[in-house]
Amino acid sequence: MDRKNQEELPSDLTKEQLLAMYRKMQLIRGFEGTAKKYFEAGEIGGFLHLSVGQEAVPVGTCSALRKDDYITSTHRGHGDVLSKGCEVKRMFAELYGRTDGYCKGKGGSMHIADFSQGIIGANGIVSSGIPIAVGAALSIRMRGTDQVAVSFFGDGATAEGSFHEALNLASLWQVPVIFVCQNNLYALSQPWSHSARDGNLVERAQSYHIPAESVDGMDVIAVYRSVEKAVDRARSGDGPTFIEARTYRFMGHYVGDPGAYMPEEEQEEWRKKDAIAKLRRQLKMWGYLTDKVDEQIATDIEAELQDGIEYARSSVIPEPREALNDVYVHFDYLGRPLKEESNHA
Amino acid sequence: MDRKNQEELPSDLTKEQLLAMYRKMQLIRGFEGTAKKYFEAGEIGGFLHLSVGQEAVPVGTCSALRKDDYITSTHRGHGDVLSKGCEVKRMFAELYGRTDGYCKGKGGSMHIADFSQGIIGANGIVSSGIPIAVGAALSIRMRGTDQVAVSFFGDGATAEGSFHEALNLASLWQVPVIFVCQNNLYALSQPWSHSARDGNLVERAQSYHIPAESVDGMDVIAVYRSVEKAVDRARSGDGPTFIEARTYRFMGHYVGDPGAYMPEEEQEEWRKKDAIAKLRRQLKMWGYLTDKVDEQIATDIEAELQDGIEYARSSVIPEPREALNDVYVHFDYLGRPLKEESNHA
Amino acid sequence: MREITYREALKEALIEEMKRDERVFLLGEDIADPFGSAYKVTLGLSSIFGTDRVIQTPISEQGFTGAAVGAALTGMRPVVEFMYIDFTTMAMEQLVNQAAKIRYMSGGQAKVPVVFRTQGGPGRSSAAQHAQSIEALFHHIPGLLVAMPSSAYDAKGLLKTAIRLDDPVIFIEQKLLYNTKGEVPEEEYTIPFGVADVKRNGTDCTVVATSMTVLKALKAADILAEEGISIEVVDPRTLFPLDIETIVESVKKTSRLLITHEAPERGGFAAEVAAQVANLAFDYLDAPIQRVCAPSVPIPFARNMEDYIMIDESKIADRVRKLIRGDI
Amino acid sequence: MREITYREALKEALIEEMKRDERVFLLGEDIADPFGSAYKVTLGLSSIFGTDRVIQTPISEQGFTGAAVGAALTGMRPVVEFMYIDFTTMAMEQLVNQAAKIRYMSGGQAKVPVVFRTQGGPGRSSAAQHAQSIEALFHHIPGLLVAMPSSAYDAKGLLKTAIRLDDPVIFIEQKLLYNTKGEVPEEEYTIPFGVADVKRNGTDCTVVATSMTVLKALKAADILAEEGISIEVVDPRTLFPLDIETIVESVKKTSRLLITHEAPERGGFAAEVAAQVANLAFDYLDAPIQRVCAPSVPIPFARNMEDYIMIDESKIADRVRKLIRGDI
Ligand SMILES: Cc1ncc(C[n+]2csc(CCOP(=O)(O)OP(=O)(O)O)c2C)c(N)n1
Ligand SMILES: Cc1ncc(C[n+]2csc(CCOP(=O)(O)OP(=O)(O)O)c2C)c(N)n1
Ligand SMILES: [Mg+2]
Ligand SMILES: [Mg+2]
Repeated sequence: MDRKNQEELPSDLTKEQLLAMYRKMQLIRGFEGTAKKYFEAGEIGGFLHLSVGQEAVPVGTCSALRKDDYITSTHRGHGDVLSKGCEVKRMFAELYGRTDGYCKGKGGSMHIADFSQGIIGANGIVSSGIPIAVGAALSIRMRGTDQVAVSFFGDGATAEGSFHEALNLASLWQVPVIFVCQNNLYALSQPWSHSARDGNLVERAQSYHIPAESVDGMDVIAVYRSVEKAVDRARSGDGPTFIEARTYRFMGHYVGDPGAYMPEEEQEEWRKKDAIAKLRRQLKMWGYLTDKVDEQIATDIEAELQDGIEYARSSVIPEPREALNDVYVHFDYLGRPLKEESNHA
Repeated sequence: MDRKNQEELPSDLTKEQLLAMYRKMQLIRGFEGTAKKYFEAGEIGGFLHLSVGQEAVPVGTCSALRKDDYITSTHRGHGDVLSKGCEVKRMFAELYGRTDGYCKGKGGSMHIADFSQGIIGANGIVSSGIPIAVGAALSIRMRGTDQVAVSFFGDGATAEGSFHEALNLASLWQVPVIFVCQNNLYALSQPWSHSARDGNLVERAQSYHIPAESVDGMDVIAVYRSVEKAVDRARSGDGPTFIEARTYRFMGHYVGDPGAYMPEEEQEEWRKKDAIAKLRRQLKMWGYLTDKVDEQIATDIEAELQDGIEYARSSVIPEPREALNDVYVHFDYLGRPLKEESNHA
Repeated sequence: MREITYREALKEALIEEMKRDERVFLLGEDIADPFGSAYKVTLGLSSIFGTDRVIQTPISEQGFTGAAVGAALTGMRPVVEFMYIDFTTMAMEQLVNQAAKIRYMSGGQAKVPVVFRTQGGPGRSSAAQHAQSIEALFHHIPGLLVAMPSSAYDAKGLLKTAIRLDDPVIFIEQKLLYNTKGEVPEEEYTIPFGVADVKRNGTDCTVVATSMTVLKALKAADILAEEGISIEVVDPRTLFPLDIETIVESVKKTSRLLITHEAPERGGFAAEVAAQVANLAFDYLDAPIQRVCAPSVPIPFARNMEDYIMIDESKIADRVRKLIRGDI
Repeated sequence: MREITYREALKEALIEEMKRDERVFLLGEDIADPFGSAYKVTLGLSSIFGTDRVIQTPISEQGFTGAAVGAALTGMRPVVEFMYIDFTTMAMEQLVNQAAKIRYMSGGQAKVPVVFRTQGGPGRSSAAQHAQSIEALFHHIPGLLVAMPSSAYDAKGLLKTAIRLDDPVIFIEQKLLYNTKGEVPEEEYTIPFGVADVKRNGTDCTVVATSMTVLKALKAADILAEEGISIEVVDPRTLFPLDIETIVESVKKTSRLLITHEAPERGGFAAEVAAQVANLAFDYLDAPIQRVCAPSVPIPFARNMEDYIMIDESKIADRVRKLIRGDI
């Protein structure tokens, strides 16, 4: 990742693609800032895990994916699902617990899913999306399509047995799954060195005979290229890939956590690597972005976010009784058949 | 492990030690043959997983341990617990479900434990003894003794998340635990290649920064030396070690399984490597064993086994009601305090 | 009608459903030939359908359960085998937090059509970690369905239904039932979830029994019949959905209720039945509600101790007699 | 007497027991300072006792649960924290097959003195994977003890006892209770397991409540008192061992029983209480046994939906009124 390379005009990405990435990163950051604001104002409840600082990872990743590819995400999933195609307004509606939310207000921030776009679920349980993505990849292979499945997860998740089992199965089955570890150096309050001694994830993944690399997670283009290669491999039937994207969480674990355990200097240092600022610099250097366009993007995003909030606020509040629905396909929550014929046919 | 080395008279092991190893391996094989006989005769119930072929691993390992060291074992644990100090007669009594069995007939073959000798349990659940051993090692460190904890487990167990978590914790905590994987090339009916693709356990363990090596599990001296080194490291506070002992199960998964999935040639090949035959050859070559002594050993063992069976047969059959005891220390199974004072003091 | 074993009935269900719907596939440890699974239910299937549809997994319960969930979410219909119900605890997170809840958390978007087959129960000196009856753990979790067939006929019909349902099903077999035989028609059939089967009509006491204890209850019924006591044996077949109406109707007729299962009494399924009846049929009850369940202890190894805690016909018959004599 | 919070009470218990017995140590995710655990119960403890006794673990529930069992078997007395009860499912194998059964399987040789602290319950829009009440899963498992304190006083006294017991304890706190205050003496005390506390005396109906619902039942009692209805609120404090005598005594006096908890109704702890009373106090009951529990659905995110399924005083009061009117 030498400096020169980074400054060179990419030949594999068009201006439109690069601007779309830039816009998406800005959108995610804006989304989370706005969510934080209304969370602190008491309009949004539950937990809010922000991915501010990490935007390059999901944006770079999903820029290499098709709509029919799958992703699984985590508690810190706003960036992942926005990158894969979620709309701001329906996300806000979900955070507001409204009927127009992706999950009709039943899921909230940690459980956003949009099956129509291959977003098969964020997850409140650390690491549990990983084997699910392997299963999606198995399903792809069995159905004979050329989709791929991507699993996003954090550094902390790599200490879970589920991570290990998932990598091992993917390696054995050689299914089209891409493991994208967003190593933001913290698992809640615990630094990476508490999750693994001298943790080298590339080595770990390679011990399963899975091709692996570590990329600069603060460089959206680097992430894109790494995932692009993995996608090619997966689509051509060459099995799984592991990618560690080194990144940083600019905030505490969730809104409300001051992050007292993150050294000031470390924070400073990483803020200097901000992926959005970096891409802005590059785009300007390459003549792809003027101040005016940049401002326009900011304005557009601001409008989109404000519209989103309005949309959420005015979305119908679910009937409380709605809590009882959607437990089963065929039965109500008390086990009474929902349709006569559906029970066994 | 070149041939020459193997033939050289070991300077680190006395004749007595070597004969003790030989005797123990014979004892284990005899024990299991006898157990099989009475199992097939219907005197012993439950499951019987024989370790015939693998004797060098536990014997080599436990020869490097002290009585106050800990082991955890598996469903295939007869060899492990006999090596650590269990007596034949009380083992048979357990297999017969009698009062004098190590577990008073409540555990059976898969759950033999003798806390007085650091045998903190065989285990019917694949891989679950591994983190338990790490906890024993943590306890050693906290109590400030120089004991070590050894976890025996199979190749199949390495596919479980629990294995991964245990190695990771041991590496982080640098506790005195030794992981001894008895890689007998099968996990029930599945060959090692079904548990891990191109599985290289040394590499896997090293990815946790745990010193690791693979030894010939059909060579008791090699196993002993490897464990001895690991024990030294552990006792001097240098943390965990991983040892893969390559071995083979001469029989099916349990008594009753014909092992149809094990290729004949493979079986043949491994039988030629029989550790007991090998050590006998060596002992004779070194002048440590005469045919007469060898016969004497066989006779003694036969007698010990027969006595053990008699002991088991004549041991008191537990009262059926005894099934209700030993659930809690402080309460009976219905929750009634067993002693007034014990509940909260 | 022809008689086949419970094992054969299950295998037929798998074969028929795999033939009917190519999205159905099997996943589990040691399920392929020549071993063909611990209790031989899947023996022969990999030879028919190939190892692409009878997928052997390493010992990774968490991993393959998650993989089954992922496959189910994306258009496949996995049928997973846990060799022993005791091992489901390894995958409890995926079962409880994922399989059971994804549909709800996604606001009804997702379907999770996966069947988790497993077997439990004592009776073979398998000891504490290979003989549990922990159906209550699944029964308590919103989002899961739980089936426990007691006969070959029910096993086949319920398994076929389980595979066709779009909800996650915990399908619990019993190790001692595999060799039991029963009438199973040649023609295709399915059995709806949530419909109890009155295995025997009676008038003096309702006995709700599950899985293995249905057989014991039927034996008890024979014994009691000779004494002039007539019990009605109700097999709910699915613990959830539960056909409480059939149970309540029966209690209204008999005025007495005994519930029996192999699982430990404390917090078991019988408690739920008792609680529902103590609410819904309170005025019809003439006697205290009885449970004949295993004592709440782990399963001991020795056969005589294991026998002691197992449910048999005499335990059921004794309690019924007492109940009828008013001797409780 | 001084008043302190439930959180402070728990922390005092930990401090006192760690001072009293150096074998006691803490193990869990993010429990050390400065973070001091998700609900701040352990805040400050690593500064007092050092990170050798307040051991932070990576996110490895299976691993550290197994490690705690291993440490307990070899002379230490770990107190484990699961950040959310939902995450215990990750370690269910170690809890159910190991911690609960090793003593039994070893024929009584082993002791497993380990406390698994965790917290559960809805009320903070934490959604389906961070707000469950799955105490029934542990309550059903022979070999485990289960405590659920509802007050600061009980929290401290029960936790101290839990740490001293040689049996594995699942100790379940409630996220909304941490900030509640109650009287706690300065002097040391412990509370025995298996002794219910009658939190309020009454004559018309017995209300058995656990954890958070004890507070709701007490509020309901106030409301009902104004209407001339007197309820007795019994808090078992430990689900197992269960002080069924106190409950039965109460029912004999009031002739009516309602059980309430935050967990889903189907197969919950209330069913066990109902089943026991429907057997032991059948002749004393004047009305059907009632359960006021959460409907058996996952916990929804939106506050209004979450509120809808939560237990509050009016749900309890309404049901008591109906029960007394004979309107069930
Ligand atoms: C199984 C499980 N254990 C613990 C938690 C609590 N928890 C939520 S997020 C988190 C840290 C996760 O760290 P990492 O995987 O690095 O993701 P990040 O938060 O950094 O995005 C923890 C411990 C959880 N949700 N699930
Ligand atoms: C968690 C769990 N899954 C599955 C099993 C069933 N089972 C018992 S032994 C075994 C194979 C174990 O293989 P390995 O670890 O190599 O040990 P070996 O039998 O070869 O000694 C299996 C699958 C089990 N006991 N526990
Ligand atoms: Mg992280
Ligand atoms: Mg093996």
